[in-house]
Amino acid sequence: MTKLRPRLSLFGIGAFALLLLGVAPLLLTDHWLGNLGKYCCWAMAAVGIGLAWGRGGMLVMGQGVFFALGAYSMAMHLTLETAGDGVPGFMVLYDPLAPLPAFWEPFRSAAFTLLAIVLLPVIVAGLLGYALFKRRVKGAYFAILTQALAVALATLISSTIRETGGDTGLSDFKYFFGFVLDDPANRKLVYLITAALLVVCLLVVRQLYRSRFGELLVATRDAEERVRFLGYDPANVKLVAFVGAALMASIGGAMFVPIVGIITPAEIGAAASILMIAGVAFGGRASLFGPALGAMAVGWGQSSLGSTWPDGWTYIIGALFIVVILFLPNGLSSVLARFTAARRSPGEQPAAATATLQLEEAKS
Amino acid sequence: MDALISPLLNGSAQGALLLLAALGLSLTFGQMGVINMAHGEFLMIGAFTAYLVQQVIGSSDLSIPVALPVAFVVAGLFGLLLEVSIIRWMYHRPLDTLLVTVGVGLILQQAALQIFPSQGVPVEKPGWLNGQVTVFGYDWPLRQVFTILLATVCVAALSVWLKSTAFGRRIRATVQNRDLAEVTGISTRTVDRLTFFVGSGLAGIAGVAASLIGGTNSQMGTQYIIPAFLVVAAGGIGQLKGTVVAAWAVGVVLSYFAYWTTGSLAQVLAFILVIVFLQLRPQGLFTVRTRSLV
Amino acid sequence: MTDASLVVTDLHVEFSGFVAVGGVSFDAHPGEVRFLIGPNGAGKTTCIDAITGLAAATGSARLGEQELLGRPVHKIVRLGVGRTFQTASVFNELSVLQNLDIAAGRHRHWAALLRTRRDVDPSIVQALEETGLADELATPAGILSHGQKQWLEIAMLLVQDAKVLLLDEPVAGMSQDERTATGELLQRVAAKRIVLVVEHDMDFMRRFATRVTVLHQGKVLSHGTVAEVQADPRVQEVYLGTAGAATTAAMSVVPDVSAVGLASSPAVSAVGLAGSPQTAAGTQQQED
Amino acid sequence: MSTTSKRLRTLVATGAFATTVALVLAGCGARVGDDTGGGKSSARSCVDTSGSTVKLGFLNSLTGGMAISEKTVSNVLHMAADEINAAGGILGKKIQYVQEDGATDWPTFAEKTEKLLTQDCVGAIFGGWTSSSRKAVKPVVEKHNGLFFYPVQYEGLEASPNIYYTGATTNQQIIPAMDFLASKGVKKLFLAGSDYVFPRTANAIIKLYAAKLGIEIVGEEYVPLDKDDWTTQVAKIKAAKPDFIFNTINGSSNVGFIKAYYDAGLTAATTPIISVSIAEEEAPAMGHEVTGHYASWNYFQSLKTDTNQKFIDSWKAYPKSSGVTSDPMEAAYISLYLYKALVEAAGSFDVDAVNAAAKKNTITFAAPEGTVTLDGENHHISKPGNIGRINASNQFDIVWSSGTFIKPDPFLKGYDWFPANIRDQLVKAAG
Repeated sequence: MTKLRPRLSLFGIGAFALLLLGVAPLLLTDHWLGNLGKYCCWAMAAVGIGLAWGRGGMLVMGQGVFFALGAYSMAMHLTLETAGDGVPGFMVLYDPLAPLPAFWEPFRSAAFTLLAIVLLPVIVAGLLGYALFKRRVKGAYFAILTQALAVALATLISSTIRETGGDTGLSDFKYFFGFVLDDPANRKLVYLITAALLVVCLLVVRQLYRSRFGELLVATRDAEERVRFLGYDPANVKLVAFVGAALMASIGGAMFVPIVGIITPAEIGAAASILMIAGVAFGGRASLFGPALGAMAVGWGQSSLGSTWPDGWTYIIGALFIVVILFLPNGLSSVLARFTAARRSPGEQPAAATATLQLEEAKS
Repeated sequence: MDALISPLLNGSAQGALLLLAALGLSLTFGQMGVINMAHGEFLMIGAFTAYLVQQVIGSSDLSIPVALPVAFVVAGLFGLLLEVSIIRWMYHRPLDTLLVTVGVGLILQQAALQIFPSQGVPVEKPGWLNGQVTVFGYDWPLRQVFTILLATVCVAALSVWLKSTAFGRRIRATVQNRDLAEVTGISTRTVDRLTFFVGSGLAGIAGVAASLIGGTNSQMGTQYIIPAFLVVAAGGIGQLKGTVVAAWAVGVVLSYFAYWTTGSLAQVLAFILVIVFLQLRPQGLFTVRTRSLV
Repeated sequence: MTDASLVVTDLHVEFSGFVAVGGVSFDAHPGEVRFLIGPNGAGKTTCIDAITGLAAATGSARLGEQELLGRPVHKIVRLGVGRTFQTASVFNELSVLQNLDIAAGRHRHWAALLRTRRDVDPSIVQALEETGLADELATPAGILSHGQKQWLEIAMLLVQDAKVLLLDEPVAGMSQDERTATGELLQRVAAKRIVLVVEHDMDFMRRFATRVTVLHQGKVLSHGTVAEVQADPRVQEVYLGTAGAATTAAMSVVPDVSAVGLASSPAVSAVGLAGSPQTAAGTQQQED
Repeated sequence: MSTTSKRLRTLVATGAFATTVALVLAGCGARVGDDTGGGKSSARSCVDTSGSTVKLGFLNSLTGGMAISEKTVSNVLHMAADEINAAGGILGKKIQYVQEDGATDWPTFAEKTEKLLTQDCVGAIFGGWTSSSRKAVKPVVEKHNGLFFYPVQYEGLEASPNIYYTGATTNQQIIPAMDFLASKGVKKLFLAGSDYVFPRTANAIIKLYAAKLGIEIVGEEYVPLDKDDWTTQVAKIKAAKPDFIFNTINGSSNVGFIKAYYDAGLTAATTPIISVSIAEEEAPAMGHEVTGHYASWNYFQSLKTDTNQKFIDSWKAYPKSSGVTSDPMEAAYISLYLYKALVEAAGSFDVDAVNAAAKKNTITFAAPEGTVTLDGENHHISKPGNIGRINASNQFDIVWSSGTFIKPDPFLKGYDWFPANIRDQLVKAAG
């Protein structure tokens, strides 16, 4: 599992890129291309979750927070671009005379917005991660705290209607950095950027997984104390993965806005954050492609099955959690891996299966 | 005066409900390390049980006292079913129990939406809870006093059960050293099942209390689960008195914030406060000494 | 490799009122295989915990000019103090090479972490040869034999270039041949480094120890060469007077705080709902 | 091997980059200021009415929090479709409906709207409940030049050539409620609402009108939509001693509000509530009898008209019936018939033709609430303002009525107390 056959994974990414960037735009209707773009956004967040959770052991249940940082940064810029010099329409409703809130002002600048999409999650995840990891908050505590943060942020946005659009969210964007969003050619362009970014995310985590850092991260996940006794500060190792995950979620969120055309607190709250996890668990948390493909599958299921059988879809998602976590903790990709491993060396059990770590118990 | 007293009293009642919701979690999470995200849905089951009991009995004066033990058993049985079918395979992967139970919660919500009228069902307050008592000039609703009493009784019963009964001792022995407990003849399987039954049953009782405060519908559990977990975490894992103090503090702080700011902002501020508190004291209010968290 | 000595002076460790180590002093120098022995609950492992920053302690533990107490674990490691654990703790999912590579990594520049490993570090090759694991380079550490895991741990200490090796029961569970090999390995290693071994195995101690310190109930009972210690009547009383305590140590009524875990120490378990997070922590590793 | 992988990596990266750049350059669409490019002109309807059926889309939340309210609306739409089909369909074509789940998620509403318009090629879409869902749908129907029929009372201040509103706008529900309060001699009013766009906007309008009517607003409280606990806020209400409470709370939070209200010892006799979201369906689900409180709606089940009786009877006989009828249900029922009337007046399912037919201001429908007339300019319908008081059987006794049908005025142009500069800005913002 940890040994990625280098060329195979690279061919995989190449094929994936070809499908997303070459084949999909030719075959899919505008509607489904837009949907695919949306799944790509979730997939980016999912790739990050794979990094933090699958490889780093941090169950990040609040990726909605970082998704929101990117999404709202982008949405504020696009809203201002649409509003021109004036104050956005929805603000007029509550206080027609008040000026634009101060924190909106810098988002008029495209450069600032792009910078914010990258830097905000890095800063927030950096501070948060530093605080939590240095205090050795992990496991369920970490999961619940991050989820609570997502809930708190969603509630905060819902309750600040004039400043953020509240529960209704921000929508009705006309332009995307100077391009008219209604134009199908431009929508295709936005899709291509999104798909390309997803491919870049995959290339980045591929390199991370193959690098010494990737090995160190897995080591930290499996035996944090042991890593400490090798002279590393596990907090720093985890911090890098956490920040990376946050950054990917933020970029996914940022692209979600022009693709879907709306961002609301519901997209970043508890349920949305959990749905992101669902895809990762389904695909295989620790594998390279699992999180992305899993997230895309869940997104597709929501669009198609959620349409034809809405009641059933909720049951399916629920059952997915139970069955996958119970029987396939490493997701569908582990079935594939087991299958190929069995073909290569019948009888030899994979190391992962026999390995039981005793480390925490053996700490003293 | 009113501005000072009423949030204190209202907040205490809010805290009591939070405590009821958190008690079962404190047991299953604190004692067994299982993170049951379907706990909110067990609470919902308790509330729907209160409704069904009311339909059968008719009089709300009588139905609520009857519903309390019934809801305890019904929610407890659901918990037992969950333990026997799923959780028992997962004791060595607590983080994964979190995700599995998220799935269970989703299924229970959707089932409730389809079984019961979608806009929810009415649960009526017993007549003997109408009225107020005047405390420092504030008319304190009896219903709130009832919630506090109910929480007090549950805490007392739980702590007596854990400390003074043979079964409680077995639970504590199992928690402290599972292998040793097994060697000394304790059936840890039975202990696990019973602990889960009681923990889930407590959610059922919380559900009855919640049905007197808000709507009884498929979504009701979702608003309790995260605050309840925060309370358990802030109180210190497996710490009954910590859970009590944390729940009360969160309720009161929430109420003061809500009184002085807005309901929405209060939610946010209370969350942030708990998160900051856990940052400063990750082991919670009271705790056994440990070097790292779960 | 190092001239500095490890000097421990008046070490005190207390857990919620229970004195686990009460004023222990000893020293260890390069070139000797130093043993720390004593019955269960004597405070041996706790001493190591204190030196490596795992348990809070008062007193002093100096490596050369550097005070170790009060520093965080990873900083102490960076000063050159390495340790192993009673239960072999290697990264089961990673190969032997990956394990060693991580151990060798702390001297690298952070940017190097982001690159893929292209060759095997010379120090790793050396450590592999020294510990006889050269053939297991690509084996996942999880499927190594118990003894091999212990050697891998020692190899990890070698590549991390530890000046002080604190080994906690390194031969527990090993066959006689493996014990001998381990002992010889330690003797070789000790030529340039400080080696401090915590052991129960008297035979192993007799064969390989240069100097021994005997702990009993958190205090130093005796120290000297093997012969001197064996001749000490107090040591005989502790070990023989209690009817072969070494073999029945597991049944000892004195709680071995460090082994069972803090939470179950009597002072703590009386508290409230008395949850011990120990169970949860112990079961936290995932199966995969 | 490592050099191979490096080369491969470079190759893939370059390839991806090149593809992107190429497509960016080739596919560059319209930019700001290109009025000719993209947009509506390119959206061609794919509605196929050549057969014997016409496809219509129903978009309601069947899962998630709003399923509580929207499931009934979905069912009543099904009933209306069955009725119309039984009577021969629209322009002789049977309705074939596509039901979609909005899942209480506004982006999903947007996605499904696009799906219905571009994949299913429906003639029109019916549904939505929250203002947020409508605001999510709006840009999409406008972009694809589709039609959306919205059946719930809302906060007004909106207009779109592609949306028809069959629920009340502010001057048909909020303003009648305020007139009623003034007629009762109310001097002190407390505003309690859920924290989202409708209550916030409604209360902004209420405050403006209250100033004109000489009613003092003694407090204003909001609680998040998904929170039920109102105890603290009710304590504040009690302390403020209002004559009346104006309730814009939505959904299950209403139950929490009512329970806290009675817990605190407030009663309909001393501090009555007037609601704009509690109807026949919600009243019995409060867990406390709510006799004596008021609601402002256009339709009540208790309205004594023949069309209403017929509506109630058909609904009660309908398999998926909930037993009672309510204003949003009736407005949903109207919406489908209104569409039928529009199409038949236009003689075509074409959106522009339908809008042109609307412009004639002659479209009417004999609705259960009375005969409503469509305003072709703002796409709202005329409605009677009614105030009902809840009786012991959870039905509403009508205690006040506007008498005439109130013409829809979403931007409150006919009300001088509404500041003209705000209106101008809002009209401008609404486009």
